[in-house]
Amino acid sequence: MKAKRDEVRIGFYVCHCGHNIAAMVDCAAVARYIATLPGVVLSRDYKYMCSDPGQELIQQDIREYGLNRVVVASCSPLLHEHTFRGAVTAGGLNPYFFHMVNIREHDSWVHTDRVLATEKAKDLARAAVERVVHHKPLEIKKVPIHPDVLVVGGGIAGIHAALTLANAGKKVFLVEREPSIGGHMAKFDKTFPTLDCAACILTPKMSEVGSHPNITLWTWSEVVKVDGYVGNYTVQIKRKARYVIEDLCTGCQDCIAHCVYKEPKFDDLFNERLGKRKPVYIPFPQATPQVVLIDPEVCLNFKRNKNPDGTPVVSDKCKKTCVEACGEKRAIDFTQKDQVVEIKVGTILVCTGFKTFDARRVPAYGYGVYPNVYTALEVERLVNASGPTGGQVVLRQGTNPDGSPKNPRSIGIIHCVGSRDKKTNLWCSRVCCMYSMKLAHLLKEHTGAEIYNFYIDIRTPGKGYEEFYNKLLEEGTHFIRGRVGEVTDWAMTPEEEGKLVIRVEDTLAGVVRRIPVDMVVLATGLEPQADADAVRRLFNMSCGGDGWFLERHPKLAPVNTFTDGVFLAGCCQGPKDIPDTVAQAGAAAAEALALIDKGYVEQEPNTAHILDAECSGCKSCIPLCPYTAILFDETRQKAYINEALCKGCGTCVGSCPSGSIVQNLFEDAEIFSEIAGVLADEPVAAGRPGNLTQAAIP
Amino acid sequence: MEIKRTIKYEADRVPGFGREVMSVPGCEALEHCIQCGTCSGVCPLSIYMDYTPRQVMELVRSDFKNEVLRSHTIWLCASCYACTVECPRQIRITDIMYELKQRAIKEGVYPPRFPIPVLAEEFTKMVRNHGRISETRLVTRMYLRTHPLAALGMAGLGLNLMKTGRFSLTQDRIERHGEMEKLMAAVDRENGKADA
Amino acid sequence: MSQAPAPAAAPAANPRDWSPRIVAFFCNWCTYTAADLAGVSRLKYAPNVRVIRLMCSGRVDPQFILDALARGADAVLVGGCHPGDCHYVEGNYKMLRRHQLLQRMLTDLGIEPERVRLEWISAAEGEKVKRVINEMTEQIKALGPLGLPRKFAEWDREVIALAREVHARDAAAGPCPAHAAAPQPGETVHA
Amino acid sequence: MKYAYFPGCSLKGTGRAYEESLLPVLRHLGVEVQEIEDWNCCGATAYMAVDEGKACAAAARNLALAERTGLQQMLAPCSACYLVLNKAQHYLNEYPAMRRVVTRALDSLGLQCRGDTAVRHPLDVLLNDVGLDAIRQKVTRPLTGLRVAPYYGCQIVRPYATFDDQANPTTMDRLLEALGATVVHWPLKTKCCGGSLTGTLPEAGLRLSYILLKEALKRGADVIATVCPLCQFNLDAYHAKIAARWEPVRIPTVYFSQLMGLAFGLAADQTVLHRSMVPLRFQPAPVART
Repeated sequence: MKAKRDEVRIGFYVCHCGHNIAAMVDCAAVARYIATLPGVVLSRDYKYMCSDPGQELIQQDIREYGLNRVVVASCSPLLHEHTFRGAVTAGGLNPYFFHMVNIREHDSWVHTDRVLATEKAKDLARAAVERVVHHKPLEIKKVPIHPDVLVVGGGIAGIHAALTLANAGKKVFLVEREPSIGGHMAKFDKTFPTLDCAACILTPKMSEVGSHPNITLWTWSEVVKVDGYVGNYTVQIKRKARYVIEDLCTGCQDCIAHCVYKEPKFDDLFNERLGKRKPVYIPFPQATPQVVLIDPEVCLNFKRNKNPDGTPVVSDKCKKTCVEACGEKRAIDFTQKDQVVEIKVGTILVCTGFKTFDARRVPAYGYGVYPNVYTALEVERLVNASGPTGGQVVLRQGTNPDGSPKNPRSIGIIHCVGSRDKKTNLWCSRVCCMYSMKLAHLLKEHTGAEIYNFYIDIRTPGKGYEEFYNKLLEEGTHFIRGRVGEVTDWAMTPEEEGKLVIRVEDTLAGVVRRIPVDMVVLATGLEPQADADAVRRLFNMSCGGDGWFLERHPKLAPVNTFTDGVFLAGCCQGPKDIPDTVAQAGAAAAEALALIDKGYVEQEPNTAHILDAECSGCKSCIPLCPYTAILFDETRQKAYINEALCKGCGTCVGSCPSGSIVQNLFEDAEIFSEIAGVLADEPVAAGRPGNLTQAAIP
Repeated sequence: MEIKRTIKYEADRVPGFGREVMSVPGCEALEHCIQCGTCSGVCPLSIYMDYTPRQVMELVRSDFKNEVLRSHTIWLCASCYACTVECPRQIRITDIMYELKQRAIKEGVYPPRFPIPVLAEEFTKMVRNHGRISETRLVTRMYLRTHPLAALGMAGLGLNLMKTGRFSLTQDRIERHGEMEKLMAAVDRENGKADA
Repeated sequence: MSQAPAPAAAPAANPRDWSPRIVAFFCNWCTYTAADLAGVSRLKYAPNVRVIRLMCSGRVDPQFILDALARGADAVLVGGCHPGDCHYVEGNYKMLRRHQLLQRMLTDLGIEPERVRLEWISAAEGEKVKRVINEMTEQIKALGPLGLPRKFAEWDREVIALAREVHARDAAAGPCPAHAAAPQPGETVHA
Repeated sequence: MKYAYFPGCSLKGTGRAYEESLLPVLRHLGVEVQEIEDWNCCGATAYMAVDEGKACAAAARNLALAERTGLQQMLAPCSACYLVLNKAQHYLNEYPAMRRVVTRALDSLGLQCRGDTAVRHPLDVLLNDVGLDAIRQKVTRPLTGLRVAPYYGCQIVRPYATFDDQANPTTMDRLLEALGATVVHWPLKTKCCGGSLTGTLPEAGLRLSYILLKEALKRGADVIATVCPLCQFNLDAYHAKIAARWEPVRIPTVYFSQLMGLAFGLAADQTVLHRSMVPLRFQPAPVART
């Protein structure tokens, strides 16, 4: 150990990061102090270490001063470790002769006392200097990448990403849980701010997905299990029974026409329950794939009770006019079961989207109590020409003087429902201002009604968005700045009779108003999917405190996750509009492509290995490894680690009773010297403080 | 036409007032106010207020102490807590109103003969002296101090209360009287210590 | 700490006043990232903790904790992913088991179990990093210094004195090969 | 089932009909209550407006006296008392400084307050402890045909409600239905009656009472059922003034406990309907029980 210490030549650099570090840490003092430590031949402070001149400085110093260890105290290693390892390599050293100290995120940014923050920086830097002595040269491992990609979720994000990848010649599996791809966008009538028809821009992409030779589209399917690691994932997908053989169905829909139910009778979920469908159905006319499915919950050919495994029981009680109508195609199969298929892919794109806020959670707005209170998504269907009313805006309750269903003459649109509220969701859902204005425009166009927008703040940060707001103002739509207090049906004045009354403070005028309307539209916010937490676990991702999937870094790695090879796109990462979603999907696809075309991934060589001579063969490590990377050689009675399977968690190392397992980059000697380093008042002498600790270990 | 200058100068502010209010238990969340107006929207009495509850929140936060303590708003609050449960930032607006009432009473800045603080004062006096409230007695005292003539208008009501056996001018009191006096004195003593 | 002794939590405090020294082992994926998030969010917390990054809380060898205490730490904080969220499936559970055993052992050694704390902090919980560190700093401040190195030194002195005494007595009583060499000062002997 | 009972000042004064009808109903259902000895005024909303420390101390004296009974649960029928006692407990548990002051102040009276007594409303106890089945069993004269507007007012559901929904409470609805009455859909069930403003600022306060009465009549109610002595007073006592200001909106307002007594077939001196200024004229017919 002592001899080694004499051989090391450490270069130490402390970064000012402009004022980010220098304002709270006396960088020069840190550099002066570190210079006094044994083994340190050079100690510098510099304004921006990550800049080109900063990196060149390291390279020059390595050559000029013969450095064989480098320590940089700057930001988080999660941000720039890679950068500095590159600089060290360029200087001619093995990149693992480097260690990084975090004195920005963990020090200057979180403390308020310059003296104490500087002391902390010295402690952390000293620990790194102690640690780096023990570093060894390591080889970067290269793992080949399977070129196929899994895209989870067939909304606009998944569709765009899948097409980008497929057009680049990659094989893509697109898995969607609903019977058709299209997601929320397929339900929209128009898109803001250009007002182009959502179907017109989406359906060509949907059919391209359906017919693309490189895309395997599995709808009505869910990912149930993910194993493996970047480049080599094994994924199990449950293909739920449709009771229709996909390959045989031509989408002629004769079965629907001939169903024993003459009229549609069951809630049409695609139309937000505003319309009805039959037990055999296709979710919407442009659905992709054009394949029908049967709902066993309501189909007469199934019993209402289930098998013990949850699968429906065929009753055979129905006349099966659908089968008759299908005729020679024989696509209907009541005995179909859920199937699990397994695929191998190298990368995964998670594009699982969002759900809309449940308006019932804000009881003051009367959704579910007053029939003429609608959610925005319901109104999207109501104004849609292919919607349940053929684009007629008619209310659930009330009639016109001629007895026809009532058309609203006045409409209140309440923004921020469920958003910006500590009791529900604190975040701004980003799209509600714009879609509310879009709906205001469409509703005015369809009905000529007076439209009131009730908003807290109008947020139009997008290309052409403020111009759209301006257009709405020109159209005479009323904008009232105030969060609505309540929607009620009791009248105080004659003109309020029979209306929904919105009570609100017009905060700009400074008066409380009561505004009677025929229809209330709730601009519900966006929320993580109900099962986001389960999905996150499936792909080993993280969620933010608000439940959205967490990107690796909001600015530098916005589509990466903490799991290599798993990427994010669309609203599953946070609320965003269609342009941003498509841009992000393209970015995620590009990240995946970059990985695939490189052909391999470099892996941190932080794997573990067993020192043969010291292994006692107790086997206690074997069940600890979650990757079954530890094997046992019966003839030699020794354990050994398959380094290809090892992920480098170090759990086995932490529990080996004989201390015979070594984790690269996290060797015991490295960690003990780091402990000693942060605590030492004096430069550390090599070795442990005493044998109490050893004696104490049972 | 009578015109009034409404501009506010920095000298009209009482710097630190907002912070002071926000440091009172229950009033902390005011710093998160986004001025959405939900409080005014749900307040059944906001239609009579000179400043809406939302405006009061902003005036407090911006240190306009005099405007706030002299406003009618704080006295119109009927403590129904609708604003408190609906506020999207979970600001306990009712408790802030209580705090402002306390300060207005302490500083004596309310209109003379204004019945609400008088009622509050008479109420606390009665609790301190007797431990219990005799409602008809309390209300009678309030009218005598504010609008003695209006009390005459209440005669019909008094008569009806008598008819239904609900009128009483005897003072109900706790048995160990003196305890309330002692308790309140002890609170004063403890608070004094904390201030010192 | 080179010149100044341990840092103090309160900004205005005299650095010469005692203030706890806490060593933390944070897992790379959740807690270390959460501490980064606390930094990015500019949350302010006590400057008493020195973080050592490991890939997983499962890597934390109980010896690391005892070594830190023996070298003068007043407390040790271990941070890992929430149960079920471990990047390596279940390393955090392994740490939990070791932690429970260690707590019992600390009690036996007469060290307050509060001095070793295990917390699950996800990558999104920057706020929790702040809360836990502040809480723990206050708690350890209340407990006072652990001072194991000083105690070791005392014990060393006692043992050496005792050995000398025995040696002297033995020498007076006559030669005895078993007690030929008494330990010299400076040499480390722990009971 | 036994509860420490905190009547509060109103139940001994203008709201005596509440106590006079509630206690027999509870007795009839086998619920025992023990009045807290030497209780004092809870402080109501007025005290909070003067000094919250003292308001808390006044409330805490009652909590301490309740703890002395050894009963874990405390019944507070008046909405203001229910709110204030709950609020004091929240404050004592949330704010250590407040707790310190109050603890020392109580010390001077030789009292301690742990702050763990559950402060409960009779509706909560009737529905969750007694249960609707037990109540249905006691109904001998179902209130068939009586259309009731259930009025919860503000302070039992806000802000510390735990036993019912803040926006749309239903405990009294279910109770009234169990008595055989018809519950009228009435969206104002948690709106404010005006509180003490009916006396101090009649223009503002009485208007709120007026709206409640008007809307109840409009929705076809025969009677308003209330849980709070101040609400009852405001909705019952000011009809002449309301008629003079706006329009006559005569509809009786009684306590839910009076309706329970009526359905249980209790004597007139236990339903005390004569205490209302606008009388409820409804006599339910007995049914033969099998």
